[in-house]
Formats: sequence, structure tokens, C-alpha cells
Amino acid sequence: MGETAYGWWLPMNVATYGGEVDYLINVIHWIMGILFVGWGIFFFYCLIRFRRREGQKAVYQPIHAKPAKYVEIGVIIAEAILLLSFSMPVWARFKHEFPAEKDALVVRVVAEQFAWNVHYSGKDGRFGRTAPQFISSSNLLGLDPDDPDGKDDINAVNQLHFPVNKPVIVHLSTKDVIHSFKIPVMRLTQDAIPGTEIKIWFEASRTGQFDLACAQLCGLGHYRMRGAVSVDTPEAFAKWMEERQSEVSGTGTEY
Amino acid sequence: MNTASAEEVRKHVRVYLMVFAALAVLTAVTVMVSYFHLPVHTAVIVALIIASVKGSLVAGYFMHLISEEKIIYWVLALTALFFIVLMLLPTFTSG
Amino acid sequence: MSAEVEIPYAVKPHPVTGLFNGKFGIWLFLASEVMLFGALFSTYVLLRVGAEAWPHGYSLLNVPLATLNTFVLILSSVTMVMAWASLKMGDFRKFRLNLGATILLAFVFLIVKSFEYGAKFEHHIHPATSTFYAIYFTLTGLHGLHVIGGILVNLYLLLPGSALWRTEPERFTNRIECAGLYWHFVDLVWIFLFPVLYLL
Amino acid sequence: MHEQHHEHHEPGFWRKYIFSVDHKVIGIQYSLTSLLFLFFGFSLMMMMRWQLAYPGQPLPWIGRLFGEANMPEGVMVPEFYNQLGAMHGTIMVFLGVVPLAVGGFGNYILPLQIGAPDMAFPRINMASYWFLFVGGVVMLASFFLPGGAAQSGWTSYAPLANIAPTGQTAWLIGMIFLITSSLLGSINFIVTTVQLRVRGLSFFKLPFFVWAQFVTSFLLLLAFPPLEAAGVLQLMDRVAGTSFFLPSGLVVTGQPLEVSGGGNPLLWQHLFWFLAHPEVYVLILPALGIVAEVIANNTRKPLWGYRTMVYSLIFLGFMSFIVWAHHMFMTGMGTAMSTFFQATTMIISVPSVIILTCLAISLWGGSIRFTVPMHFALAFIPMFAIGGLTGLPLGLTASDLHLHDTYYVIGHFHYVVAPGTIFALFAGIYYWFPKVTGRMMNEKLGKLHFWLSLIFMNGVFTPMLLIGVAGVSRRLYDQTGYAHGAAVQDLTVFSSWSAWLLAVAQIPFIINFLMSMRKREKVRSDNPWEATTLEWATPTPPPHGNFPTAPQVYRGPYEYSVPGRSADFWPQHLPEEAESTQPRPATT
Repeated sequence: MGETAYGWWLPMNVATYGGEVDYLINVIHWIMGILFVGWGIFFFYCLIRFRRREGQKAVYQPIHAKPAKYVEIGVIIAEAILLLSFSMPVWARFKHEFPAEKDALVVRVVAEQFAWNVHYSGKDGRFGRTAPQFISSSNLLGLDPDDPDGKDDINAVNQLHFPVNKPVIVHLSTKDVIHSFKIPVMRLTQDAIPGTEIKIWFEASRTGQFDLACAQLCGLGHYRMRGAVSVDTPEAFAKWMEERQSEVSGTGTEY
Repeated sequence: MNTASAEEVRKHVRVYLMVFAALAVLTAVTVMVSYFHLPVHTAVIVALIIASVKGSLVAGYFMHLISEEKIIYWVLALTALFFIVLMLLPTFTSG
Repeated sequence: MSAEVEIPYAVKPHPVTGLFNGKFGIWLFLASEVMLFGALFSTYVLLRVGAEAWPHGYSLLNVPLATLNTFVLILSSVTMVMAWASLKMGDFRKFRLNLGATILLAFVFLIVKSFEYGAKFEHHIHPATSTFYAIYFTLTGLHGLHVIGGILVNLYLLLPGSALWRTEPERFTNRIECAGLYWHFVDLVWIFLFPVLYLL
Repeated sequence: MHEQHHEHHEPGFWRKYIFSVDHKVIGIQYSLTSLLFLFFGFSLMMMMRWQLAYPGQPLPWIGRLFGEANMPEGVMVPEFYNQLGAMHGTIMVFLGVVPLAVGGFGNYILPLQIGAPDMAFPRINMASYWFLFVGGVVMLASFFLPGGAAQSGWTSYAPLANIAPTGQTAWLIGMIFLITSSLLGSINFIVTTVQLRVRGLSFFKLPFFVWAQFVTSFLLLLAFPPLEAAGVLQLMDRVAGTSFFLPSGLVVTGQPLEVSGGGNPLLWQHLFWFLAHPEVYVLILPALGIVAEVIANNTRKPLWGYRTMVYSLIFLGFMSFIVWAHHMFMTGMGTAMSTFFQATTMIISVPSVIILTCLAISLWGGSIRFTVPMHFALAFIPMFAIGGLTGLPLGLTASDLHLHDTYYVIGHFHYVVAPGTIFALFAGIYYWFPKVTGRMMNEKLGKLHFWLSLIFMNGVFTPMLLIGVAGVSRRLYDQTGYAHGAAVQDLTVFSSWSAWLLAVAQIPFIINFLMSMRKREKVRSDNPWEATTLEWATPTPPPHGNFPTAPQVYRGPYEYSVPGRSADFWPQHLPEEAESTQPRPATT
């Protein structure tokens, strides 16, 4: 889509499977365009040729419109092909072919009214236990104070950093109402449903700074739930984690 | 139930009383069954079977569905179909 | 009913469908009621399947009282159909007796229900206590509202409405048939409600 | 209004106009109420467009009228924006289009087209109007409650709707009234269509408009009760503190929510969409009915494939009950379920394409008169085609991954409803206005209204499709905060200006509608469009009881240009041998 990241058509694609989604969207729009123009031509031809004028009597017997039947069958076949060979494979891969946990970055994202809490497991690689009763203004994730795993956990509010060319698994949940984790450049939308934790995965193929938006009406701050998505080189990501780590171990209170 | 004449109705009255007896007995049965505290799945099936029998008795005789017009059967069949879709809804939410 | 316009098949059945308008209309209304209670039963199933622990109805609710209520409602269904039958046999007095009995039994049902609710509220059990009680109160409450609706219709037909018997007996009998169909449906809903909530 | 000469007492003003049981008066009541609500819903949208186009800037002139809570110094606060959004959707769907399409046109035209003296249950018909009226009043009053009207979208998803201010409770109560109104109406329509058809009018001689209302009534009858149940459950959640839709362990703005828990937010979505998808077909089917009538009349030839259209209509009505979860692809649904609903969504697009194809082919071999109703009916075909086609990428989960809950969805359903259904309703108003009032609407004003509306409607909704593909989420108070939002902000500004100009484009219609009732000269004949269906066999406007003598039907609904007859239309009620050279002289 050229250098401009965001234009009038699809925004820049950063996700690995994003290309297939774009391809499907473009193919469908081409099919829609051809169908619409084809019918448009027939439509205007009829209006002009059969407009009421001297000597133009309407014909009672219906014409046997064979071509129309073929067009309809064509539409049905096209839809079946789009469904079976384009939509289902991408959806099945998105839903089932999760990368192995060990070679992916596992992150918990807890949405709340009007912010994204991005929970990194820190050096020990294990997430601290969280429970609603521990949630407070200084402990947004609700980490259990006496759980050792949680000591080194990091909560980067509205900051989603991850290395490029490495799969990321996100455990998405929400504290209050339904939010929707949407990264347009990753061609990704996933509702966060209260009471459940939904697993999604994605992988970025380019570095850069992008937007994370909320796509489900979640109250008066729905429009300002913007998260900064930063796809870094592995070194930059390690450095960033280092800074967060020092913040956490330094003060030891802010989670 | 098309417009039945008087003595036909008199014969029906005996049927209504028999149906009432059957319903009473079935109610007693379903309550007794619940005292056995059967495992949930079997208890559900048994209870629903008894309830369906009672339901069809009421619908058949009291609501005269036994001898009803065709169009009512069509409406009820359509409703039953969407009722089943509605009852399958819980399987969708967890799916 | 002084509508100037004479609506065909309001009283005489339609030659093809064999139904007078009212009967077809009440059956359509009952179809929509089936979908209404269907949605609530579907909610019950979903909540029960989703819940980790779901109490047994018989451990929390008063089963003997509910059994009595079931008998009361079944009996009221019988007296209702007898009321319609006696009209068919032209016996207005027997009709008034039966319809009166139906209304009385409906009141008994509501009174027994209020005892049950009263006992719950006394023990500080409210719909908000648990999801089981929430769906219990919602289902039985909505069913109770339908019973009250039935009582109002039957009362109208017993007292002011019965004047129609002298002028247009067939139209009046049709109305009783429709009221009867509605009442049997309310009984039918309870027949399914009783085991689902109380016995499982 | 024309005064009727009756032998018995003259019904007073109240019984004749306000509490009337005449289906025609009720039809007019429905139409006028819903036109007012359509205009009110439209103005809510116009205010939203200001905030979208110029975020944070005070609304000129009228900015101060809405009070400091809603618009301090004329600048709209997000809560008020959400209120406008939720009420725009609710009012346009439940109080605008459905009452006009089903309540207004259905009530007035259906009994006439089947030769009935009135609806099967006149008093229930009156009750259904007054339930709608009360529901409308409750919805309007909810704006003045503390915390304002409902603000969780017209879909009122839980748990957001559970924790919303009292306006949501008013919304639920209003909805229960509107649902009762639609239920009573649908029972009335079905019984009337089946029982009161005049002699000789078999089901396959029914005009397509009657078929459309018949199938629509079944959708209303069987789909609305689950939403009523869901409304009762949410009312219990909000009032009695139950938690049908709230799982345990929710923390709202730092405070844990004290509820018994165990509920499931997806339960609301399932019950809501179980209604809402048949509901969107309730919005489109009457429109297809009106367009079919107008096209048959103005091409002067029978509709192509009448039976195919009827079977497609029935199949469409049936399928609409098993596609609802395509609104919920992104709620963590598994592949099994999404496969089922993708397949049913693809299948349901087929009957829509078939009906649209039949309408388009009906033009072939016709002698097309470009009257004002025909303009709107013709424009309906391509516009509804865009609406239908843009549903495809949303129906496939892979493309839905990007397009879900974006402006693409807004563009898709508005293309179906605005240049689709509302254009068909305009066609209906222009087409049946002479029968209702006895006067023809002005042709020039009509065409001006048509061309301006067509241009500006596309100006509003085409940018939405582009903004959606750019990935901008829906229901955003201000999209410029996002990079992909700011990039297409000028499209939003263009869309806003088109929306305001669209309002200006309605002025010719309003003048035309009000002036024509009084000023324009009377129509010379009862059948100005020379149509064949039964409603044109009544005097103008039809008296109480409609037909002086009950008509009998001899042939199909669209017998135009029958070979061997001099007149190019053969009304359904004329006996075989009557050679109708010119329309019956006006009886008024």
C-alpha cells in the first residue's frame, strides 16, 4: 500500500496472516464491483430501451432469462469458493494453529474501562496469580501480594511491546464490560468477554509504532482507549524490558 | 374442534374427567420419582418425559389439538421448530 | 361490540380454514408465548450448564406446597373445559359454576404462591441471592403474571361479559373457548415449570 | 379529511380520529407518528455528525439548548454522544421504519388489497397503535432522566447496559411496550390475510406486498418474544439485582460489583440477535413489497417470476431465524459454530439476490413510466444491491477479522436501510398518496426530493465503507485520536456535510407532503396510476368498510398489457367479459 501507513483503503499490513485477509477483502470487492457494474449496465440498458414512448408496448409473456439463472448460480459458486477456500483456512489457522508457548512471547492483556493493562511475566517467565479482590489503584492487575511469581511481573498500561518476526500469544480478558482488542494493521479484532480469558496469537513481520483501538462500545471513554503497539527489534525489545524490570525491582511496589 | 353438537360434548365430559385423573396420577408419580434423587441426567430425562405426557394430555384433550384444523398444526409445527432452535442456544454460547 | 363494520368469520368458522378469527388469533398468541417461555427455559438451561454448582430444587423449595399448586392448576384446567362444554350443552348455570370454580382455583394458586414467596422473603432470600433464585423468581413471577391476566379475563367473561350470552350465544361460546385455550396454556407452562424448578 | 355519510350517529371527533378502530385511520396515525420519529431520529444523527466532523468544537447556534450536563458551552460530552447514538438506532428502527412499513402501509393497504372491510381484530389494532405511542413517549421521556437516555447502543450489550444510568431501565420498559405493539399487530395481520381474503383471491393471486407483510408478521410473531424475555431478564438485573448477564468477579472503576454472579454476557447477545436479525428482515421485506407493486405498475407488465419471488420470500423469512450469530463471530466463537453461521449467511444471501434479479428482469420488455414513485423504486434496486453485497465480507470470518465493528458495518446496514428501505417507503408514500387523500403529490418537487436525496445519501454512506476498510472502529466519539482515524477524517467531514445537506433535501418532500393534502386539485379517477390491485377499486378515500359491495377476484395481481385487450391494465376485480376501455368515473 505504498509508503503511507494509513490511506483511504486498507491500512499497511504488518501481520503475517494479514496478507491473506487483505487478499480476501480485495477479491470480494472485485467480485462485488464486477457484479454491480454488470447489473448496472443491464439495468440502465433496460431503462433506456424500454422507456415509455410511441410504439413501445409492454410485452405480457415473461422472457426466459437463462443468463440471469447462470449469473445467480455463478454468485452461489463464487460465495462457496470464498467461504471454503479463502475464509475457512485463515479462520481455522487463526483459531487453532497456535504457536508453541516456548518459542512465543506470552502476554496477558486485561482490558478495563478505558485502558489496556498489558501484563508481562518478567524474568521468571511465570505470571503471578491475580484476583479481583487485590485490584487497587496501585495494583491494577490485582496481583496476589504473597505470590512469589508475581514479584517480577510488569504491567505496562497501554504499552504493547513485542519483538518482530516472533509469534505473540495474548490471553485477553476484561475486568468490567465488553471491550474489543483491535489492531487494524494486524487485521485483528477480538472481543474481551467478562468472565472468560480468550487466547489469540499474531506475528508481526515489520517493526514500527502502531495503534491498538477498542472496537466495542464500552462507555464514555470508548474513543480514548488507545494503546501504543510497538514492534521492536529483539535488542530494542530486550532493552525496553530491562527498563521496565528496573522500575519494578527498583521501587518494588508499582505493578 | 369443529362445532360439535351437544350430545357429542356430553361424551367428551367423561374423557375430560379421565384426563384429569391421569394428570393427577402423573403429578404424584413425578413427585415420587424426585424422592429417589436419581443422578441428574436420568432425573432430567424422566421428569421431562412425564411432563411431556402431561403436556400432551392437556394440549390434546383440553385444547382439542387431537382434532384441530390443519392450519393450526402448521403454525404449531413452525413454532416448535424455532422453539428447538431456541433451546439449542445454550450449546451455541459455550461452542 | 358495536363496530359498525361486520368482520366476516368473526363468529362463523371460515369455510376453508374451519376456524373463526378469534381461535386462529389466540393460537398465534400462544405460539408467541411458547417462544417467550422458551427463551426463559433456554436461559435456565444455559445458567445451569454454565454454573459450577447448581442446587437441587427440592433442597431449597417447598415441594409439597408446589405439588398442591400443580393439582390446583390442573383442576382449574378441568373446570375451565367443563365451563366451555356446559355452554356447548346450553347450560348457562353450569357454565357460571365451572367458570367461578376456575377463577377460585386460580386465586388459591396465587395464595399458595404468595405463601411460598413470603417464606422466601422472610428468610431474606431474594432474586439477587443466587442465580438459581433469580431464574426461579423470574420464571414463576412471569407465570404468576399470566395467571393474574387469566383471572382478569375470566372475571370479565363471568360478570359483565356474560350478558352477551343472551344476545349472541355462539360469539360468547367462542370467547370462552379462546379464554380456555389461554388458560390451558398457562397450565401447560406450569406443568413444565414444576419439575424443572422444583424436582431437578 | 373526507366526511363519510352514514345512516347511524356520526362518531365524534375522538372516536373517529384518535380512538378509531378503522384500519385506515390507524394506518394514518402510525404513518404520521413514525414520520415524526424518523425526523427526530434524523436530527439526533445530525448532531452526532457535528461532533464526528469537528470534535470538541461547540455546536453553533443551538449548542446551548441542551444544558450544561450534555453540552457544556455547546461542546458535546461523550455520554451525550452515546445517548444520541443509542437513541438514533432505537428510534429509527423500532419507532420509525417498522411502524411506517408494517404499521402504516400494512394497516392501510393490506385490508384493501385483499378486499376486506377491516382488520380481523379492529380493537386490538387500535391497542397496538397506542402501545407504540406509549413506548415512544417512554423513549422520549428517557432523555430527561438523571444520567440521560440509554447509552449502550441500540443493542444494549450487557454488562455495559447493566451498569448504565436509569435511562436504560426506561429503554427496557419502552421496548416492552413496542414489542407488545408489534406482537398484537402481527397476530392481526396473519389472521386478516388468511381469513378475510375476498372470494376468488387465492394465496397465489395475492399482490407481492401482501405476501411481504404476511411473512414479516411471522418474523415479528416468533422472533420478538425472546427479546421480550431478555428485556425482562435485564430489567431484573437492573432492578432486582440479579446477575443473569454478569459473571462473578467484575470490578468496575475499582469497585468490585456485588452480584451473585454466574451470569453470561453472551446470553444477552444471543437472545438479542435472535430477534435482531429477523428484525432487520422485517425492515427490508415490506420495502421489497412496495417496490414490487410500484415496478409492476410502472413497467405496465407482470412481475417476472412472481412465484419465484414468493418462494424466495418464504425461504428468506425461514432462514432469517438461523443466521443470527454472524453478528458475534469475534466473541471467541469456535470454528464449528462459525462455520455453521457462515454457511447459513451465505445461503440467506441467495433468496435476496433472486428477488432483486426478478425485480431487475421485470424491467425487460416493459413500457417504463418514470413517475416519482418509480424513481424511488428503481433507485432501490442498485442501492439495496450495494447493501446486500457489502454484507458478504462481513459474513466471512476471515474478512470480518478486520471489518468487524468498524464503519464498514455502519455503511453496510445503512445502505440497506436508508437508500434501500426508506427510498421504498418514499415510493409508497408518493404511490398511495392519491388513494389516501384524493390528491396527487407534486411531480417536480418529488423529483427534486429524489435526486437530492439519492446524491446526498450516497455522499453519507460511501465514505463510511471506506472509513471502515481503513479500520476505524464504530461508535467512536472522536476518531482523530487514532492514526488510522485521523488519516480518513476528511472522509468523515464529507460524510457529515452530506448528512446535513440530506436534511435540506427533505424540505421539498415536507412541503410537498403538507401542501398536497390541501391545495392540489382532486384526483379525477379512483385509479390514477391505472393499477390492477384491489385497493384501487375502492372510492377515494375509501369509506368506513372500504368496499360498497364486496368485490370478487378473477385473476392474478399484475395483469398488465394482456394481449387482445384495449386497456393496458386489467383490474383483479373486473369479471371476465367486462371490456374496460377507460377507468371507472370517480364516485366522489
